[in-house]
Amino acid sequence: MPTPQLIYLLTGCALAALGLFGALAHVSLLQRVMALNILGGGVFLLLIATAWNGPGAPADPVPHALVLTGIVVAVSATAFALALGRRLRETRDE
Amino acid sequence: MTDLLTLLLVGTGLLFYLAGSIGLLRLPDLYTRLHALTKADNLGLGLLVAGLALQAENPAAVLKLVLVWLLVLAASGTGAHLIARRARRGEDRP
Amino acid sequence: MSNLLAGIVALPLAAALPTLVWPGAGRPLTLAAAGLTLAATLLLLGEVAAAGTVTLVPGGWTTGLGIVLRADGLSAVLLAMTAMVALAATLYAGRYFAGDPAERHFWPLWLLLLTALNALFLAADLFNLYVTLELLGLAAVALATLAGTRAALEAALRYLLVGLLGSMAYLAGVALLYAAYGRLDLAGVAAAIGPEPAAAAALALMFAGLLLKTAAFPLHFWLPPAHGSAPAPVSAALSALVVKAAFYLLLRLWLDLFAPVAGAGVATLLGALGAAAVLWGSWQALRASRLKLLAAYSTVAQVGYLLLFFPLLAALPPGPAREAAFGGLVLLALTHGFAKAGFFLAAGVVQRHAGHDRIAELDGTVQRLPVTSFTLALAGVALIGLPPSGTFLAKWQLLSGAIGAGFWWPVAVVAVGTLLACAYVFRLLGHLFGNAVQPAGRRLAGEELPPLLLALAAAVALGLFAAPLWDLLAPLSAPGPRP
Amino acid sequence: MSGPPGLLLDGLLALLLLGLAAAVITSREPLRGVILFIAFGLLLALVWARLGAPDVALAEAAIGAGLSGALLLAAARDERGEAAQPSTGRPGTVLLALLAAGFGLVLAWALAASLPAADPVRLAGAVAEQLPRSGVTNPVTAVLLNFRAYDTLLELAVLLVALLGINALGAERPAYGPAPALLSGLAGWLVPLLLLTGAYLLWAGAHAPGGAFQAGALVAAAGVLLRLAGVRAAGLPAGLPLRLAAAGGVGLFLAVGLAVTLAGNAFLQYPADAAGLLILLIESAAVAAIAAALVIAFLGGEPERWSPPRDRSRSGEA
Repeated sequence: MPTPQLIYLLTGCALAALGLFGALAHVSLLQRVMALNILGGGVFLLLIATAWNGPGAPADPVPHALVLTGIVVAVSATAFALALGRRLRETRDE
Repeated sequence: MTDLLTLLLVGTGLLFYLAGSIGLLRLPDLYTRLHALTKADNLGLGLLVAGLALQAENPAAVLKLVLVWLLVLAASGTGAHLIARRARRGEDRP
Repeated sequence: MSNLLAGIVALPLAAALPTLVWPGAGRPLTLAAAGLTLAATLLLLGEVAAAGTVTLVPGGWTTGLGIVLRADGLSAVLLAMTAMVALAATLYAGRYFAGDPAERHFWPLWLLLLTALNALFLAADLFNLYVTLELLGLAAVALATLAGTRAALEAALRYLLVGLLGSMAYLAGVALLYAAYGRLDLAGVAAAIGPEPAAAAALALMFAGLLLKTAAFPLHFWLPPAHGSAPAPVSAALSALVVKAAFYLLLRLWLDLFAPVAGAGVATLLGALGAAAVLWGSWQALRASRLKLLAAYSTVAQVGYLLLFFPLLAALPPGPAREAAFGGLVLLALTHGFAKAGFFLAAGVVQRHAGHDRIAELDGTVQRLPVTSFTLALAGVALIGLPPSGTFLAKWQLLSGAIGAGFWWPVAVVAVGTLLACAYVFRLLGHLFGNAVQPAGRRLAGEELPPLLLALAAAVALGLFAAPLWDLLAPLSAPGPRP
Repeated sequence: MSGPPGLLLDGLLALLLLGLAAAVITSREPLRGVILFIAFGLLLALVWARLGAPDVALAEAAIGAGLSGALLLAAARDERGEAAQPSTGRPGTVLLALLAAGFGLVLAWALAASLPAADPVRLAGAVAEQLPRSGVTNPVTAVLLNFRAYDTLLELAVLLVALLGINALGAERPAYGPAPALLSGLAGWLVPLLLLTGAYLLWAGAHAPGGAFQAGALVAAAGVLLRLAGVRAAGLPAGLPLRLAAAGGVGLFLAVGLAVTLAGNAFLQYPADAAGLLILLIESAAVAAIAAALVIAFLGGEPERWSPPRDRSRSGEA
């Protein structure tokens, strides 16, 4: 396995683990949402690093498309979660 | 010859970045930090762009590089202005 | 190739758009779309009964490059159940939301939820399944917030975060499988998969994610508050359909994809979780003080029964005994879908009539709401598993299979769970059919019929007319890749 | 670029990513965490570029770091003044850390066992083979809008659900006060530039990195900038046109997908000679829908312009 791929695969695993920990350990919504995004980033990194075929060689485009989809899904979920959090805070204040 | 000039320009640019970063970390208050950051970064980026422009393959690439620099100039200038303004207003309030 | 499969997804999706552009047209459009979707799923059921499986690759590409949509007996019956429950809940929701400012938000989200369910039951591609899971999760949470109370919003937020975590675990499994086998279509991966670390890890991650979404014990903590505080038609869909969709995917992956890796240990673990869920869920349902909370805990228990089938199926070799057990499992899922939807809708009627759903204060409801009280009794019969309900037949298959295979612990769990179910249902009925006189509440003509029909389907129709189900499902009970 | 200097860059990027992720997760102050998260997203975009995924890099910078960042900043602003809750030291933290570490190790173990033996071509071969029939030459766009177009259709539906869910939660945030002249001035010439770049990315997506999602994010960024510069409407149209734009992404996609079935094709099977044009058409509608959804996400609730009173009374709800 080429070294850059190895580096990024390991980083992906570590990011996923960090994100999972953050998502479970936190109470603050903001940090939970960011942790879930980091978890997602780690999983995306696994996909993109797997698709890499060395410098200069064309990469596998399918994981790229999957990750693009994943990014849009992630921002949708982030936006909705933050709006829900805002509404919940307003209800608490009432 | 061009390569040497590129090396010189990029090297100087990096020095400005280094100085800006040290300034950001070491200077005493927000205004001087902003000063270090924006001024050094804008000049540093300008030198980088000039150095890279010498290596560009066609005029279009040079144009793109210059555009990048101009955009960063405008954005960081405005950003610094907003941050400083905000901080000033914060001080005015008792 | 059958574009009918795409049509079943496209119908509710296409109807969602005008309901959001012209909010006033929500109710008639949704009713029309729900009716047409039901017709389409029945058509598909006919095609599947004739041909076995129906597939479609949108775009017309080769399998592997394109996404595969695929319907077999299992997906077809679940689609039909979904369409029927959805139609009844749509009828009900038209009355429930009338005059409510949340109505204009309800219709498009409701149709998008139905889109997600249909898409999930038809998807035969690992990544497409991820997208449908996310679509389903977000739509479900958005609908759950429509109640607008603080409790509902808190439960919805937790539901959302739990769902996202589950999807991410699932997606991590997909990444591992693509890295190892280079395919995303179920059949392609299933053909390549072997007892290897990548497959085992993907199994662990995907099952963990799906168990979280199915609310399997001890990952059920988010379900009762979310299902208990959502608007009644939404609760019905969440308990009857959304949880079932995650369970369906679990079953599908276990049968079609992970057969070479998932040994008896995995099945036993799932069964053990199921046993714990049956006991814990039933006990909590018995202690629940609110009607909708009772229904939600009962869902936790019913998911447990579904999981109890896994060790049994794993122990039975392909053949008539396994086919019988598999049919029982699907019948239980279907019956619970109808019964729980009917129960939640009826609970909504009671809640709106009385202004609350505290069980202890519902004495004598039968005098004001005879039809709804009868509906709750019928749905209760189906939840307990008394004859002639579909649950009775299903539990019968579970018990006879378990005794035949020499499994005694599921028998004990089913016996205790059924006793507890009797207790929580009769405790409720004792109050409803009590002698006290309830003050006259809000008149709710027209809301009582849809839940009654659902409960009748669960308690009578599915039990008496379930035989064709076994013919439809027989070829699916064996594990392994499908053509 | 490979060899030692390249490796140094990779190692540095990896360490920075991990450090930033850890800092985001352990940060006690919401605003600080968000800023670190934005830096994390930008670095991740660099990694995508480094791994030969420029389309993903653009999307990550624009959406993952940019718009998510703007959403998070706005949320952090709402939360200002609230006491930060202690995050570590709760009972079970050690257990959670073990669980998370186990998760990471399982991933690494599975990949270490499977990758050396796996065929590195995967689906890339099939994509390369069918690319000439897809109507575009950028393989990522071909996968997104043709080979796996059905995924993208449902993904637009996900975005729509998020928008509807946000709308259902309540009204938009109060608008910001008048902006300093300098910001308004910047917005004045940056907004047209953003729109121009968006249009370029949409067009270029057929043959070069770019496409509907990157373009939509840039158009949305223009809306966010307008809002920050004190334009209350954030560039959104009012009433019916806004709702049509929001629904149009899925709507046109679905219409094209269903229309081709009338000619006996499979759902979403574009005629080969019209594929390029149809993809551009679908993407154009998608850009408007994505931009509308993301701007509304930034407003944090249903915009006043979604259904103006005049419009509302006409549609029959009192």
